[in-house]
Amino acid sequence: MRSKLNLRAGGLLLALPLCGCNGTQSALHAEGQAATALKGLILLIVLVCALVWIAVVGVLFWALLRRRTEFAAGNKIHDHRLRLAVYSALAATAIIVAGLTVASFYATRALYSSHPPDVIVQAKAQQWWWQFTYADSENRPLFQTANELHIPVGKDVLITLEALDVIHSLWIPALAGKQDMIPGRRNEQRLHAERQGIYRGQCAEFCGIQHSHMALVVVAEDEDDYAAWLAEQQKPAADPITAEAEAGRAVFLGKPCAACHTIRGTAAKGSTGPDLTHIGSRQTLGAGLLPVTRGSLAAWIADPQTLKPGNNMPLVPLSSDEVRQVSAYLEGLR
Amino acid sequence: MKQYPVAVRLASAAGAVVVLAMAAYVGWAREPRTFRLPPPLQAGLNDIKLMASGIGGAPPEAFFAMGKPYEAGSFELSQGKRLYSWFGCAACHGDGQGGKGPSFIDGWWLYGPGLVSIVASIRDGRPHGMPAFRDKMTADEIWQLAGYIKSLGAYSAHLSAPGRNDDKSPIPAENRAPAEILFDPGPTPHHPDQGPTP
Amino acid sequence: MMGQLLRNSSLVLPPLVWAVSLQMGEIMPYADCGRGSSLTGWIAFAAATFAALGCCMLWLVRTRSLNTNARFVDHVGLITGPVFTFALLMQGAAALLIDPCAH
Amino acid sequence: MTKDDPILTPRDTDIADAELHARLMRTWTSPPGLWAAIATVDHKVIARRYIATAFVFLILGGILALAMRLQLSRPEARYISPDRYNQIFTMHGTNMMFLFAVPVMEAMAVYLVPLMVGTRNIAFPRLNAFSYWMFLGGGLLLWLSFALDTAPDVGWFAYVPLSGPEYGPGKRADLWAQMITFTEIAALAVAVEIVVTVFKQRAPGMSLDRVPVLVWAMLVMAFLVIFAMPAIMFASSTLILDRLVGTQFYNPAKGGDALLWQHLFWFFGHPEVYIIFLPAVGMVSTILPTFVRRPLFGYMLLVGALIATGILSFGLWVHHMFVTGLPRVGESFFTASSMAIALPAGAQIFCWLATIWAGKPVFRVPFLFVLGFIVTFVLGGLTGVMVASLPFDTQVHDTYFVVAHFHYVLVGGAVFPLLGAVYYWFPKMTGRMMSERLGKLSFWLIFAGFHLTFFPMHILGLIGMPRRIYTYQPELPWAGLNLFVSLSSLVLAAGFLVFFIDVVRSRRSGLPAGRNPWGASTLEWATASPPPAYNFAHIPVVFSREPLWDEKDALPVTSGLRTDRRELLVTSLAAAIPQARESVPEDSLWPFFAALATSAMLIGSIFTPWAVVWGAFPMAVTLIGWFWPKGTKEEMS
Repeated sequence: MRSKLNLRAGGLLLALPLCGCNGTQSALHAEGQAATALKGLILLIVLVCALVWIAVVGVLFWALLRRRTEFAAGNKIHDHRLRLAVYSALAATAIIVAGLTVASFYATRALYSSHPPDVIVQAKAQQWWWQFTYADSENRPLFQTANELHIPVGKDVLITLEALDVIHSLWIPALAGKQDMIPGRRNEQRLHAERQGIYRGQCAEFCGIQHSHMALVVVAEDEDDYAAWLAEQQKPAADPITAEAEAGRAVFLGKPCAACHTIRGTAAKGSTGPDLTHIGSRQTLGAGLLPVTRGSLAAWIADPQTLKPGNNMPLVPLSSDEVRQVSAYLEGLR
Repeated sequence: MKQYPVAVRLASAAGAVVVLAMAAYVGWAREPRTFRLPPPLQAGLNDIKLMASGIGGAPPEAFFAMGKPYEAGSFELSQGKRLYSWFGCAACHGDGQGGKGPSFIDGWWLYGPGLVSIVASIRDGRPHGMPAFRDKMTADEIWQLAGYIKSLGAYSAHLSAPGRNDDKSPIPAENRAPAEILFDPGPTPHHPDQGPTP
Repeated sequence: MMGQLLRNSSLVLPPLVWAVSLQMGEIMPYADCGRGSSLTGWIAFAAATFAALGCCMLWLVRTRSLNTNARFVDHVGLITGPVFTFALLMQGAAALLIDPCAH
Repeated sequence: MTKDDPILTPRDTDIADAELHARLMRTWTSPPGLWAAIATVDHKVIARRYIATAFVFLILGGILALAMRLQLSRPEARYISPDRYNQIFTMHGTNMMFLFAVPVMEAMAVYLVPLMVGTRNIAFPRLNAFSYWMFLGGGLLLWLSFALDTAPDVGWFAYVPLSGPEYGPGKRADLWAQMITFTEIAALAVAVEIVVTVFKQRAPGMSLDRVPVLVWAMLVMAFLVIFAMPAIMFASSTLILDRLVGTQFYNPAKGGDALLWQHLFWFFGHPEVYIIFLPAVGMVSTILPTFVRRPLFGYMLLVGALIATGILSFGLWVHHMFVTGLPRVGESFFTASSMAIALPAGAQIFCWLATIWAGKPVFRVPFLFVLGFIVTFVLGGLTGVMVASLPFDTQVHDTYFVVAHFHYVLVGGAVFPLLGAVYYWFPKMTGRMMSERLGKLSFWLIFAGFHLTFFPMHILGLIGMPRRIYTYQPELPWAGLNLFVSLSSLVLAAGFLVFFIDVVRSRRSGLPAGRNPWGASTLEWATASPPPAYNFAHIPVVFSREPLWDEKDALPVTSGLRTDRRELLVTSLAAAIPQARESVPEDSLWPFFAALATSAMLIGSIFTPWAVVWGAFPMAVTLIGWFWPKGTKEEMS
């Protein structure tokens, strides 16, 4: 009973406006093929288990509160009936459990497909952000992006999963279950979004101090938008249009920023941090931490260790003017 | 109050001493992690008093006030190790055995083995190609990096050292004192006064 | 003597084959995926058969003597055996239903 | 059987009770004083110490839990820094598993098993003392490290490479690994003692089918410890080697494997759950019949279920690794085994329900905890079915759903019965009753607080909240439920506070209990409360499963043991037929010194591998002292 009530409470909670800027992150809000299959299984098992729980607790209360005619310990007929009841309850348990087991095997089947995927994206997780590499049809890498995955709706997308430092786990509950990313191994995850939307995902395996702030955004869009996005991302970075942004580029290239970050089309070719070629077009900064605005870019550059304590971006000493200039430049990288 | 025999009193005193000693030891090995140093300490760390020759000097008061973390704290040392790769030190110094720049593990320090000298070298640069990192790194980052470089050239393994990397590395892990293993004095012996202090 | 041996072996058979099948389930899918065979399933069902056989055998050879301890041990075997048989049947179902290449 | 001269050796035959008591007390009690308290090998004293220490760790771990709830009560809170939070959740898990749950269950076994099988001390009593000191050393080590900000911060599972040399700087992970070694040594020692006590020291007549269910549960638990713990010892030792010496067990770049750690850890980690849970099954099966005034229904089924669960628990570990990318078929084999656990678990529940059905319930506090256990554990078991399902688990793995699930199983399934057991056996251990009024208050607070705290976590997990996060962002829809959970945790804490107040109060001024205040059926109630140092004046003889109910007038006893030295009766494994009298070790300080030497070696080996070499010498000295032959007194008869 409790489970049911709470399920309803969970449903109510879901009805609240969660589809804000960060997208949904809930196993019960399924928008992908796998997640829908999983949601069906979850509801089935929860329902069956809730019924079992109600039955057991009901019997317990009945047994506690029933009127006792006489004290019948050691009563042979009584014991025989009890034994029969226990064994039939056991048989029922076996049948229910077998049913749920087979149901979960069928669901496991639904998660796997041997068809060749339509899109392959390479994901590499590191402390505490995600790197995605898109490739062309010959599997040559086209471009890299970070913390934001774009996928076409209605297509099979294969994500290859690798970890560069410790174990991480890619989890986008609205689209699919999670899959670990383990150093020295290569795993795979299939995504198949059924509807357009923005879905939030998060690292699910404890990966160190900023495990809490290792989110990503999945943008599921229709074929045309996706193609347009791909075309846009392949271009090198736009040249700055304002003087301030121009100065920002100079600061970026002159300071150690360029040692860790790449901006295609410039001399910045570092590979330690995320590729910033089109940072201005992304939804979030710092792996889902902040929306990309000029103000948040400036705040992040000025003091990354206060916003995300322990993250791997070292504080680079910049004057306030320099911070303004760099943030203007980065914001313009759409 | 029950009067315990002498042996018992001695034993309990010994037990208390053991517990206190454990506490003191762990206290000494204490490794708090700070990710962002307050600005006054940052400024204080820059306050090194270098000898006129640019070799050797006294660390600033802030360094002592913080409990000398950059020599003994393994977290700071491992941060230094990361900074070593992030700021491209390997471009000239390789994995520590040198390249265009000098080696850190050959038992020879051009500007002396002191931490302050190393900090000064990183911060202000040195002739013949060592650039200044003053504007690229914060003071505590420079100290972290210096601490790591010093531990890299140490002759005996120190308790606080970054562990080995999870990749193929040609030099032994820092906690095994690579300088001790790799250093080959060759025909001319190294200068004991210039050797790194362990 | 022979009866004792039979009883003991039918006692340990279900857990033993269950453990073997569990290990095979970790090893064989790689081979099955490469060759398109379904050895994993065969092993699991064979193990289930052995486990069931163990239970039946124990039922047949269980002692009817007055030795309460021996009867007790037989009882334990008769209670635990079916659990392992059940697990093995489910394992066989898994191998039938799921592609060995799935990761 | 014996060649002693029957006239010259003093036996317990034909002596008046008072005289016998005086003589046995002379032989069995330890002298007063601290030194002697350290030297004691009385299983009851050591077990009480063990239990008290474990409960202290429970309080400390509970405080950590409240700290975490404070930090999570609102989004992006900054009460606790992320570094500290990671230490706190690691400490909470490690502390609760290794310093509370397993030790307290083993300690209950150390107290109860010898009494329930009717013997005078546990087997290998000095090893028992050694075990306690090792446990204490491990606990102190961990908590000292926490007090000094060097506590492990890699989770109680310490997955490599996060805990490995490159990503775990400092001594934090080493401290974790060595603390594991401390507690594993302690646990293994107790496990061996329990197995031998149950196999060889049962009262005459206590054949296998008359062994109390609690003793069966403890026996199965001991076997689980013996088979599971070596895996984690190997894991933690190789982790230390990787970190300190430069081996490459877990380094994929040089041919190691990060997944190996998870296999080793969970091969121990899953049976660990049953190491904690099976003793609770035993406690419930012992408490329940007392309060429904009827023998346990389905004794055979319960014992079979215990054994089946014990064996099956070694084939479940991969269900902690469902999303690591192993072949789905292989993983599904573990789904099958995990689901099969529902059968023995169901059998246990049904037997208890049948017992209640056929009995006449008396609603006292221990019984309330048992009822709370059934309600809670069934729910936890059902969510266990859920996480056993591979596809279900891909969504809830590493989320708050799992947090909710294992708290239902561990708190609902083990702590509730444990609290019931404390209420139940407190009179036996101290001679005083606990308060019925405070007990009911604490039960309802704990029961309500527990469900209000942990039930919402199921929903939090399903709506996407991962585990082990120190904060979450305000845009996410988790803030309301988290605040609710944090507030509810205060109710739970209040319940535990009432419980501890009751313990302290009753210890000083509870009503005197008498021999058998609950009218229970098992042998521990056949002796005084608290039991004298020698447990039983005469070793009882057992003719049924409920000796105190079936032999209402006078328990049959055997005699012939010597009174001038510590002796107990050794019986045969299956039928418990007397085989020999064996003398039992006297009090000794050597176990304490051996534990000190071992601790020094283990702590030293965090810092240098040479500690293993040099630390071996003091250990050898203490072991030689420990096993030095001491003349006739230690001879076997």
